[in-house]
Amino acid sequence: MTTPVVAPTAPSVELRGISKHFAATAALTDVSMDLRAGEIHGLVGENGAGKSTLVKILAGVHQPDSGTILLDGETTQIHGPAHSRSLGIAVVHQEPRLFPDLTVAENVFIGHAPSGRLGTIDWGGTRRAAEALFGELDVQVDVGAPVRGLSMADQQLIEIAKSLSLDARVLILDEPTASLSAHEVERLFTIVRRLRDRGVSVLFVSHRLDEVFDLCDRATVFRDGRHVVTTATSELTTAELVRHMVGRTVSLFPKVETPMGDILLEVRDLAKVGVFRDVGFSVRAGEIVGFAGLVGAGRTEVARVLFGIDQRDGGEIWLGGTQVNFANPSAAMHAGIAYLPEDRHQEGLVLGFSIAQNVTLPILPRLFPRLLIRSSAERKVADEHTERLNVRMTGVDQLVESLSGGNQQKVVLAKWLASGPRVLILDEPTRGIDIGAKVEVHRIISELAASGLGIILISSDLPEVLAMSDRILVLHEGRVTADIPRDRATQERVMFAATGSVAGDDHPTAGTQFTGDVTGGGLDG
Amino acid sequence: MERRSTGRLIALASVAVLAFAACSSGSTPSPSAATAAPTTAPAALTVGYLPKDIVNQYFAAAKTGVDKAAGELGGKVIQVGPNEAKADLQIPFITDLTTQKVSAIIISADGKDEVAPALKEAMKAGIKVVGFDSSPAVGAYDVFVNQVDFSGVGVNLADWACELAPSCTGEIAILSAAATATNQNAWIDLMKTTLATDKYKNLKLVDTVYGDDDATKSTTQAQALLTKYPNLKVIVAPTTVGILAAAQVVKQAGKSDSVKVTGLGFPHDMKPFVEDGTSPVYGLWNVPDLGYLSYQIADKLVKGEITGKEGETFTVKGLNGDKPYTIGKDSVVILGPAFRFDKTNLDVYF
Amino acid sequence: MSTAVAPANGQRRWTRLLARWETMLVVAVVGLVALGASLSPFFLTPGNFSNLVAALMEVAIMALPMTLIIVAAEIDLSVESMAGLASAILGFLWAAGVPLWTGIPVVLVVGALGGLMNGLLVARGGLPSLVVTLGTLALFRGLALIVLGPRGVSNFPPAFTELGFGHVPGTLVPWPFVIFLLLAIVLGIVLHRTWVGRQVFAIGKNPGTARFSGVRVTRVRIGLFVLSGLVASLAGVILTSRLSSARADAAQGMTLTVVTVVLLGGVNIFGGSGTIPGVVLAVLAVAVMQNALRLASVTVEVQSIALGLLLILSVVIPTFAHQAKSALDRVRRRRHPPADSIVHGEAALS
Amino acid sequence: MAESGVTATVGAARTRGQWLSMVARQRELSLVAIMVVLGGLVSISAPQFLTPSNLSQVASLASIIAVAAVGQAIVVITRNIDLSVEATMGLVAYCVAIVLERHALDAPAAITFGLGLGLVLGMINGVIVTLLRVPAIVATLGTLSIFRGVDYLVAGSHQVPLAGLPPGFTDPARDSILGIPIFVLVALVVVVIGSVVLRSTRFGRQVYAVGSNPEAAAVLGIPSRLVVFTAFSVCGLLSGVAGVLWVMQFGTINGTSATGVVLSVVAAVVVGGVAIFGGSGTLAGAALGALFLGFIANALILVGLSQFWLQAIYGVVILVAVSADALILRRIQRATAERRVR
Repeated sequence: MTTPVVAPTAPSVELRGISKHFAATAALTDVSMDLRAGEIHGLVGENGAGKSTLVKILAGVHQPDSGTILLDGETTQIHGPAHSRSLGIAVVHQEPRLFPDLTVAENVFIGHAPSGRLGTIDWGGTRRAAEALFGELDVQVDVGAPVRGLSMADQQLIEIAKSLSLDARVLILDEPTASLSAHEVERLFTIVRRLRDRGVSVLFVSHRLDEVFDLCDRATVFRDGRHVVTTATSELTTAELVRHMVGRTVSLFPKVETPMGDILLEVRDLAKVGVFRDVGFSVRAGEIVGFAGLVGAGRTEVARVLFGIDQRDGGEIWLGGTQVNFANPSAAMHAGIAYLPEDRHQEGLVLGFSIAQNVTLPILPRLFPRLLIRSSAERKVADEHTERLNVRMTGVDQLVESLSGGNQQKVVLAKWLASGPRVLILDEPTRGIDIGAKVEVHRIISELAASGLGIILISSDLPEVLAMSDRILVLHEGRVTADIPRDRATQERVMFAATGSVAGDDHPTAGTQFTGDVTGGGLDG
Repeated sequence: MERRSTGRLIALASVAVLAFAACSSGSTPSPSAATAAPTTAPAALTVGYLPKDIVNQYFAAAKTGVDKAAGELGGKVIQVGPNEAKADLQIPFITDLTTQKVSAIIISADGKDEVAPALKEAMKAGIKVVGFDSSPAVGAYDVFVNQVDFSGVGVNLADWACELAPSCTGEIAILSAAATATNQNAWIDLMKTTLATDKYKNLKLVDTVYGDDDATKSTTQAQALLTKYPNLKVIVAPTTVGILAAAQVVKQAGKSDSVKVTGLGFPHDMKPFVEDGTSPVYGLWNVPDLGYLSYQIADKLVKGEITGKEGETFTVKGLNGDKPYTIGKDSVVILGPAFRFDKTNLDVYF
Repeated sequence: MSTAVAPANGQRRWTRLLARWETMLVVAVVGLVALGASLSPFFLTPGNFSNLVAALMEVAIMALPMTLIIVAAEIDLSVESMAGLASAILGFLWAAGVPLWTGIPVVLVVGALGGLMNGLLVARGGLPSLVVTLGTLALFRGLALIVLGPRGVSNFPPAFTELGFGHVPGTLVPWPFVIFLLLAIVLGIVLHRTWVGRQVFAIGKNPGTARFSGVRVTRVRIGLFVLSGLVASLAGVILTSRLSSARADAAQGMTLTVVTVVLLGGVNIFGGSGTIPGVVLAVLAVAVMQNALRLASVTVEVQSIALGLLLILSVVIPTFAHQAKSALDRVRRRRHPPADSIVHGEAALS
Repeated sequence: MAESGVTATVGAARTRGQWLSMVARQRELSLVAIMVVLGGLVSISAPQFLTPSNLSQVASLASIIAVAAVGQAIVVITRNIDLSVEATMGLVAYCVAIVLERHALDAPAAITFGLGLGLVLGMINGVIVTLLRVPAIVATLGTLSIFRGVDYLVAGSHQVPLAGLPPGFTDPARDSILGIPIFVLVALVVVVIGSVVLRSTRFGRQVYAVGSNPEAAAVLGIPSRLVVFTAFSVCGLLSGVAGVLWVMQFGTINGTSATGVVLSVVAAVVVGGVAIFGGSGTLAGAALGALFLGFIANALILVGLSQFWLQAIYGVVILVAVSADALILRRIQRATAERRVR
């Protein structure tokens, strides 16, 4: 399976025929790969390819259903996180788990701080040890300062220092760059390379292919929980890698072609300091505009401004020919904009409420101008929209928390349809819901478009964006780097644009700027 | 880990309960607990005793007199009352006593106007109301038993201050109860008028502060006085809480020789300070007698022997040298003069 | 800590248990009435019931807006001081010759402004309401003392006193109780029957979703604090009238009772659930208990112990019922997992 | 290039947030500074203010609150609160006084008994919060009225007078060692020991961890409930100490002793810069907060400003303190946000 490779050293971690199932779903099927001392090994793949499951198995969170793990040639069972740590495996997560009020040094050594006489913590020692660690990483941090106020990137460095303090032989970086700026990424890489040179074997899980090429000695591709290929990055081109990753056709509901109406929403030179700028595009009635890009590229942030949650720092928003400026979501709602947020539980639903109560929450004032709620009327509205989306439920009085993820998402959709919007913004509408529900949601989306709504579809699931969108807007580091019409949209094109390296003929719309710098790229999950 | 800690918690908890029992056994049984539910129909005389608050030992002392009288006359006493001297807390007890159709209520009012409406209701319901210590508004009681001749106290306070200040000269200050307290204010006014007279011209009243009859506040205020007036000679505290606090502060500040304390206080509290010369002279009326007289009057009112009209007279054996009391203006009866405590009568104790 | 939002998945059972909680309260009230009747022959007299409620009305009235505030996962500790400030200002104005029909509106406006101050600091300033209202608890009381000082103002016209102490003509129903009932009905409808109330619940359960659903979270929060301040000042006016005297220390220490009553009414301290009927029942329960114990001459200390125990039990019982329930669920889920877990498992993949 | 890039970024990244968080961490200093300035201003109009006798009196009184505030701070750092402290103090104070008056125990034994009782009451809170899962604010609101009720029950209308205490028992309230009042020394010892424990022991760090990020604490396998229970127990113990000091300070003890103190204690904690939502704050800060409030009280009386202003000023101080905390926190976070993608 594994192709012969340059690196001479013996495998420090070897996986043989690992399989893992969650109930009916197969997460990993007969996966074999190896990780060598002193190499950086890239692990890439789409949503649901099984990367995280593999990481969790190594971290001791999950136990494989079958297959064996060898550490330095010895068959090993990883019983749990603690055990995994003690075996010298350290995982740095995308979002570090640190104590904001404690100092850097303490966060590094929490749990295993050097203790002086009387078993008290030897702060001098801790501090020196921490400084030494960061010294090795050649990073200057005030180890005496509390973590609160440090950037995500700095916090990751602390996590890495932590793993060093446990002198880990295996360092797993799980999408560490997802929320880092180019500069921070560069710094991270410098450090990871140093670790590699000190003989640590690094597993680098990422969606940003260029990073994989830039950093990794070898790369392994997963697809649908299966091992596709492991090869030296030097023997690969981005195009090949992508083909390995997305070499499948997803059975999505075919988009119905609908006649476009007039321009509903137009955005010019929209800007928010430190987040995005020069964003311009337009959405027509019946049109689905896809927003592709990496996490942190500014897609959600644009949506929040359009919905009046955040305030813009510059630019214009035109809705149906009149310029608008929303002080708050309710203003945006009244103007006919609806926003299905990314985080279903924190922003989409009130879990203690019934389906009906959730559906009517945004429109209560409109529904009951005389303050008093008539539950008959409330139910009627809820029934109407939930039936339209055929939510599977015992009745609208059922509590949403008892619904499956897919049906919960449909309730959120129903809630926004009930507000009778002209423009509907969908932020990751199918994240974390099962294929069946996914297909249904897609059907609903194109039906809505067909009924004359303008739709903005923010999604990190590239096949989805490609299948659903009439036009795809690609954001990269807060700027629109491409505006690709459906007929010319291919995964490669979008992906290149998302990395900032646009193929020549995709001209961004007026007001957007083309940026040549190639940092971060590839798909995002 | 969790399980073990849980076990430990339970263990500790049980220790807790035990040690706790230890405390309560080591201490007094609540006297108020002693007067448990005597709420059978009031054939015999049932009297509600309602002090300003049930934690102040002044009223505990007064109650001994009330109980004595009740014992002699074969009546029943229900003590009720708030644990804070606040009128809004006192009112419900009045209404409840009314509901219970007690024969009479003996009350020291937390606020003369606050309690008036409730007391009037009670009187409408045919209950006799005897005020003592601190008067309800005129018309909200049948008889008010004044513990002492007010003008007398005013003079006394001035005299004692004069006596304690070397050659009746120097700075004196007053530490009173609440700035709203009716009695204290009356006494202080009378004291001031007395000080105005020639005999006291060398006494300089530099300040009047209020300790709200709260040990803590009184202490703080007394300390402030000492700091603020380095050559203060006498602190006059016409309140049992205040005088005790003042005496303690002076003693603790080691100024027992330069600063003297006088006013109204309990022998029970003040004895040591008389002995060590911090407070050689102070006064008080006989508090148990005050309670005793109050009950006697309540009894007479209920039995119709008196009505509370001005000019009525009656005698109470063992009080006022068995001479008759006369009900004065606003149906006020005066217990008698305050008496003076000093080295000569250290044995008098209540 | 206190203002943290409770785990959402617990909410459903919370609400169900609350439904039971009210029934438990009803039982409690009935039980207490029976107890009272057995403890004292006077308990079931008509007059007693008006006394029984009258004693607690200021607390009861302030408990109503407090319910809404706690449902919205905030808290207002400053109500007692606002009531005191109201009383003080009213007295000050009256003493200054301002007629009541001007004074009372002024006082109510002050109350609303004080609430606005709390609201702005909490909703706009993003400060924890626990600390903010702790600050204004001291601040408002201080202002009250500055305005009126230690003196009490008490020469209010009888008509005004009637408002607090009198009864509805021909009945024994005290006016404050009427005000309480009206307010309870209005706020009950607002909280449980109007979309404003629905938004309050939404904010208490999940402020994020509420905001994303176009609920003007800041505005609602500010509104709630304004309401609380306004009603607190109204309570202050009623207290002043019931005591026929205005004092700066009026209503001191009432906040604890208010919060206790609200929690006793089954309102979740973490917000998101609670009912006005529950709180009304809690008011009755507490009023009956205190009255019964007073009539039985059970001393106040026992009452405060009983109150504390009730408060703790009011949380312990539902919590453990809830835990037992979820334990059962876990067992059931282990037997045959519902669709959710599969979905989440899949979600966990990427 | 990369290297310098590395060092540069981190350095640059921190500067702004750094001095702000430094200010945040220097609450103790700012309090001391304010007190010094205040002292100067007051002594202009009231020279007695800065006299040793006055200062030691103020400090002694404040030390009682300070000791209780230290206990409260520990509880607050774990994201809890203990409203029952004043009842604990009152009950301990009375029980100690009464056993002394009835010669049930001699002074040392009585003091030990008092501390033990405080510990036990703290444990009761701890059990209710950790085992019975009652939110701290509700639990301690309940125990506040329970403990106080028991206090009334035990005390009735009895008052233990100074004369009831063994001679010399109250001396520590005015005696001093090397010019430092004994109460102040007690407070200092408590603060020092407490700070060392919080700073340098496993438990101490767990206290902060539990308050700072409960989830992460759980991941690390920190026994949160045991930590919280211990915090409440310590708080009870220190309230017990405060209760004993109370007896020595005021001599006369009845059922109402220490009523209303909880406000000052919590205020001291807030003013001392302990975050009400846990995770941060120092015991020294809490103690200084108590001292600060004590100073203001005394200054007001001496300047002749009516004591009625005290409450209002307390309120303002609390509001200012909490606003300052929030402001600094927000600035730090903005400083971070502005370093995000651009």
